[in-house]
Amino acid sequence: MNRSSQLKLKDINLSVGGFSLVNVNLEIQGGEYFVLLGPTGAGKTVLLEAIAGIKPVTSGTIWLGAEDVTDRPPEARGVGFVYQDFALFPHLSVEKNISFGLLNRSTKAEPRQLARVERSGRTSSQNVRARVEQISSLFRISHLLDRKPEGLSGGEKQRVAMARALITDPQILLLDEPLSTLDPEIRELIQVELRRIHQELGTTTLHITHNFEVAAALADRIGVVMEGKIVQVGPPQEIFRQPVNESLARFVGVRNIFRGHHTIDREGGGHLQLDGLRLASISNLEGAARASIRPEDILLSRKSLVSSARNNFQGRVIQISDRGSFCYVTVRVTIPEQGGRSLDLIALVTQSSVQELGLELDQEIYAAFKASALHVF
Amino acid sequence: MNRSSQLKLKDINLSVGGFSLVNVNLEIQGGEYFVLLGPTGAGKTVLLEAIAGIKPVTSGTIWLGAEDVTDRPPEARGVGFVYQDFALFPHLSVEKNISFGLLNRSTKAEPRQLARVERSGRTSSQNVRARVEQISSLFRISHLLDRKPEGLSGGEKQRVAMARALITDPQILLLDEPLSTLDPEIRELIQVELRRIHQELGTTTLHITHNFEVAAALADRIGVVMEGKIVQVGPPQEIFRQPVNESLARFVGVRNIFRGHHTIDREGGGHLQLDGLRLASISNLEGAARASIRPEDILLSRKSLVSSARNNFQGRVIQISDRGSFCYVTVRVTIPEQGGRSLDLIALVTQSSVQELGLELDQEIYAAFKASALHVF
Amino acid sequence: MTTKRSFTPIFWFLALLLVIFVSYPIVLTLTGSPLRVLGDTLLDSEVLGSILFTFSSSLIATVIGLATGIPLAYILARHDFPGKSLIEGLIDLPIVIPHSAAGIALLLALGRNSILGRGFGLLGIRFVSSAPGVVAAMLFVSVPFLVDTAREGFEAVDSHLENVARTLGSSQWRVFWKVSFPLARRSILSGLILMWSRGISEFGAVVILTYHPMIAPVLLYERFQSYGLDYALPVAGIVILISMLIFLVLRALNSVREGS
Amino acid sequence: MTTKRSFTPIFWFLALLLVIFVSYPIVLTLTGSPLRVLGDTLLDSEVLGSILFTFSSSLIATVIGLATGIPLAYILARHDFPGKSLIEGLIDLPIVIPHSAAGIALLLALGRNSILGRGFGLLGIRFVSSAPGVVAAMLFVSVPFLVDTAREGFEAVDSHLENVARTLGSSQWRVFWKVSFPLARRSILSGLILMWSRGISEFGAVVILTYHPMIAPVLLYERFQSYGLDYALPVAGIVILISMLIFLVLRALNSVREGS
Repeated sequence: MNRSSQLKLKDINLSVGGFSLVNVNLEIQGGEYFVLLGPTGAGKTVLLEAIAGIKPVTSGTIWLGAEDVTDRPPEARGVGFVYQDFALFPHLSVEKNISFGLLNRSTKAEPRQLARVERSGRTSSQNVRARVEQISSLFRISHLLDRKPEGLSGGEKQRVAMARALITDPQILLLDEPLSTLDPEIRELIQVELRRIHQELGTTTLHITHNFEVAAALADRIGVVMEGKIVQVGPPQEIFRQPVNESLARFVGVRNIFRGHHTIDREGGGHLQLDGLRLASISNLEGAARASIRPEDILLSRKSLVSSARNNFQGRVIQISDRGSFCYVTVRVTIPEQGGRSLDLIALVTQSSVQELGLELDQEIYAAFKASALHVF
Repeated sequence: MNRSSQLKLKDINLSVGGFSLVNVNLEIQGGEYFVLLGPTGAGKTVLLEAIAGIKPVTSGTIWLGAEDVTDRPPEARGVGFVYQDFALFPHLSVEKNISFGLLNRSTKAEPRQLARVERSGRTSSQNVRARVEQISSLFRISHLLDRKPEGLSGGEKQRVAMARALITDPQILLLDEPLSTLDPEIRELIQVELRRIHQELGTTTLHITHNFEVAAALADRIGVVMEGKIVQVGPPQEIFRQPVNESLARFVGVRNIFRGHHTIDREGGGHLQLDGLRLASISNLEGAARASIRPEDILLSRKSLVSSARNNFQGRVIQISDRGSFCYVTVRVTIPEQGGRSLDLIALVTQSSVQELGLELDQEIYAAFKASALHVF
Repeated sequence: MTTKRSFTPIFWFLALLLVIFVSYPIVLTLTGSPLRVLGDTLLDSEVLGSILFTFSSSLIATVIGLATGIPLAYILARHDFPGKSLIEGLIDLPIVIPHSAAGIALLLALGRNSILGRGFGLLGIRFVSSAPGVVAAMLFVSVPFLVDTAREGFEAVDSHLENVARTLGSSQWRVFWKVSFPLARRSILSGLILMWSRGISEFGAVVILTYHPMIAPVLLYERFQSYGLDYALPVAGIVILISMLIFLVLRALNSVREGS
Repeated sequence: MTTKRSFTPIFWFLALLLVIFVSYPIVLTLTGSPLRVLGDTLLDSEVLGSILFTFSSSLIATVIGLATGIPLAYILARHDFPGKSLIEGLIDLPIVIPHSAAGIALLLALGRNSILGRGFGLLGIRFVSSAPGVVAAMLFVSVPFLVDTAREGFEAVDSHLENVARTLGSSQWRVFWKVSFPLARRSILSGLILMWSRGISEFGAVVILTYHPMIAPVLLYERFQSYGLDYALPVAGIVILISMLIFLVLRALNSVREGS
């Protein structure tokens, strides 16, 4: 707990195989849960391996805590690493896997750790056993200690890999998509557990993923990597509601993206001019602009609502896409002044709403959204 | 189009490796889009391979159209097969892949197909080319014909595999999780396309998947396989709303599952007695029963609603699980008469609703759902 | 297991010792005779004849290996049957049996007085002191390399491809020729190269079954026995050079073709 | 490519031809001498001595191969460097060079008048007509099998495991001994078995470097040359039987250990 260290990357450049990272600057606070979000193949894993000392950096400096670790070998950095495939040692029992980091240390490599163990009277086998039991009960895998990794489920493997990484009390925990190979039901449980463990141990954590929902559920802050660069860093809601560019907006799941012209009227109200349509916004941008609306921010109703929603359009249902519990409903808003030009709005509604509204193709419908839901960028 | 045949499986028993299928009986109508839904490892692929003639059945009979094909080799069955990995021939161009089924036929094997091609004047290379172009434009892959499979994206590979399977005009199209390796954005497009192609060609289709949303989006009817058996067959809404048992209910995503006692009152109204709580239902079952409510069927509000919802309970928010666009909100309903016993209801709400309702932990809230939303089984 | 001695340098040192041990004698032999002597040796009709005889015999053995070893490799890759591991063990035995013992065994099985020897004798084929004997000996000692390599190649071909091809109306023959064989081609070629090279390298089994007509390794031995190292050296240089060149060129061609 | 001739029977027929061709001579040799004669032969001190000498020489060669070939295999599996494909080609050459030419090359490199030969001579080690010569010849022809097999084994070990072990505080040495080596152990054992067997089978290179003291394959050749097939046959039977048994038993043990 007391070892949670700050991570600082300065001007990191990397190039391995087809991937490269350009001028990465990043600061992660001690104890923070930081999620690096980006599409598969954006070089995220390479960055983690560079922080761990497995891959060399082309240039730049890596600080862990107060120390410059750029030139240290992996065994002398004090990082915990969990790969997507968990990389459990297949020839060792779960117990031996977890205790690996306590028993197979090279003397020179871990001043902090050794000191820590020796304080409690050398790395005796009892001490090791006690430490393994302690971390196993934290991860609720005590009943698995005698098993080999082969027979374990994905979730169990994930917990073992986490326990193995955390038993050495690392300065930072590096997680390489540790949830992506799990079934959705298990993933949710493990997410809750990750949060619990992080609250309990407070280890600085850098978690990479391509899954926005995982990021939203876990992160204190999110950094988004696209094409080898970090394009935005901020709390989840900020990334989610105000993506800095269009490809990021698409990536985090915004479906309604428009290009238009944004103006400010005399009262200071913002308006996005869009093929003759005028959308109220709260932005103070002027000139050519893009804008997005999250599908779940659009309300559908059979009658025009008198409400706080400043944008309210009449349209026709042109597609209903069944997603199981939800539907994406596409509403085409025709703009008479523009001679048949139209704008498609995609709204996300629950199945119950579809039934309640009796939604069907070609039906007249009203779509409304607040000015604050229109994100102009 | 005219070749879409009925498929009939009678008392099929199969056992390959660790999997086995027991007494499978299934009838798929000509032109129907039938989805076989089940968890990974439920033996679904083995069943498809048996229908294709690749794996032998232990016992039972397979009819395709009017003919018993149980003992025919795969090349004489007239089935189209698309594997999860698409299994494109890596050494052949896309064009050669697609035309494979026209050029590499063994004379005895395809009376129907040969007749069909010969009617239009032998399998000349022009005819083959014309047929390839026709199906390629149907799948919008004409621009890929000269490429090798290696460079194609997942969606492109999927289309090529479909075109290759359909060019021989099979009696039935067998799809083995053809969407599971695709990115979510592409998957949606391909789903729309599958529907379009099926409407256009009308080929009888048997599609297996473990993904309920895919099944809901595509199927005319769904069959659910669990532990080697088909446990339920019916239209998507039926499977979704009235799963026949608890593990199926869990599998299709119902989160609220209760065990209680169901009674019918004098007016014929159903009630589920649940630890002192009384839930109105429209079931006419009596005795020990289980019941489920889909999370999106539960409405949350700050004030007790006067509405058509017959079940209306006051509770406290004990967990909010952020899922990106949505949240699962767990509401604990305490039952005073039972001395602190409580019932947890999980509701699915959009982020906007969370903000509108100002939801936070420990807050008092009302949860309501219609009697018809309570599925008793 | 101290950390003092560093890992990479020690591993490199040990590895280089081995590389030098293997390459030094070869380089020495190749450079041991003046170029003029090498040229003269190559033009010596006895030497040239024995080299051509060696290569062509091994080529014939390889063709026979292709016709029988590929089916065996395919069956071992695709089917499970009782006795499979017996056949797997049997087919690898020629690798481990001493070569002179293999020669004795072949002499026993194919000699003038053996059943097979008499049978083939009626067809005018004899295996002792004749070209067919050389081919038989080479086939025996080298075919396991083809079977093992081709088998790995077939195992690497996704059986889904074969299944799909069959649902598309192809018989097993067509599937084999249009899908399995082309996709395992590189492994099969590697196996053929290895088999041919291994056939060329054989000495012990051939020397017992067929001393005359002489293959190059036997000629080399004969010269060494009769005239000593100095006379054998240029022959050794030529033989090593040619077999090495052919092996490396074929292997390079095979990997280039893979790349393209 | 007609469908009339069915696929499976034809493939089985061709494959069985090959299996019979390989196994018939072996079976014939094993059963060619009465048991009593085999027993007497085994008790013949010259035969027994040569067999023990063969096996122990090959074992020493295999140990040297282990110490140098495993580092080479690991380096080839884990690193890319300029000249890598040259080393890959070099290390496989002994498989394809005619064995008698390999003998000449070794004689040239290690003979009495060579630089190495004189150097080792000062240490009291000579390679011509002596046990070290047998070991050197066996090492030369058999080490490529160990390197190739062990390399495949190392390549099959996920490098993520090594990376994680290092982040857990282990040096490269510890990672090698605790992770890489145990996980590649089965391949390494297979390679060692193959190398040992291949060493035992060598004849051509040894017969040139070291006729005396005689290894079993040379003794067998000598008896065949001096007394003919009938006298060589029981020796061949014994030699084949023992090398076959050892190979099959070791292989079976190795796959059993894998299973457990």
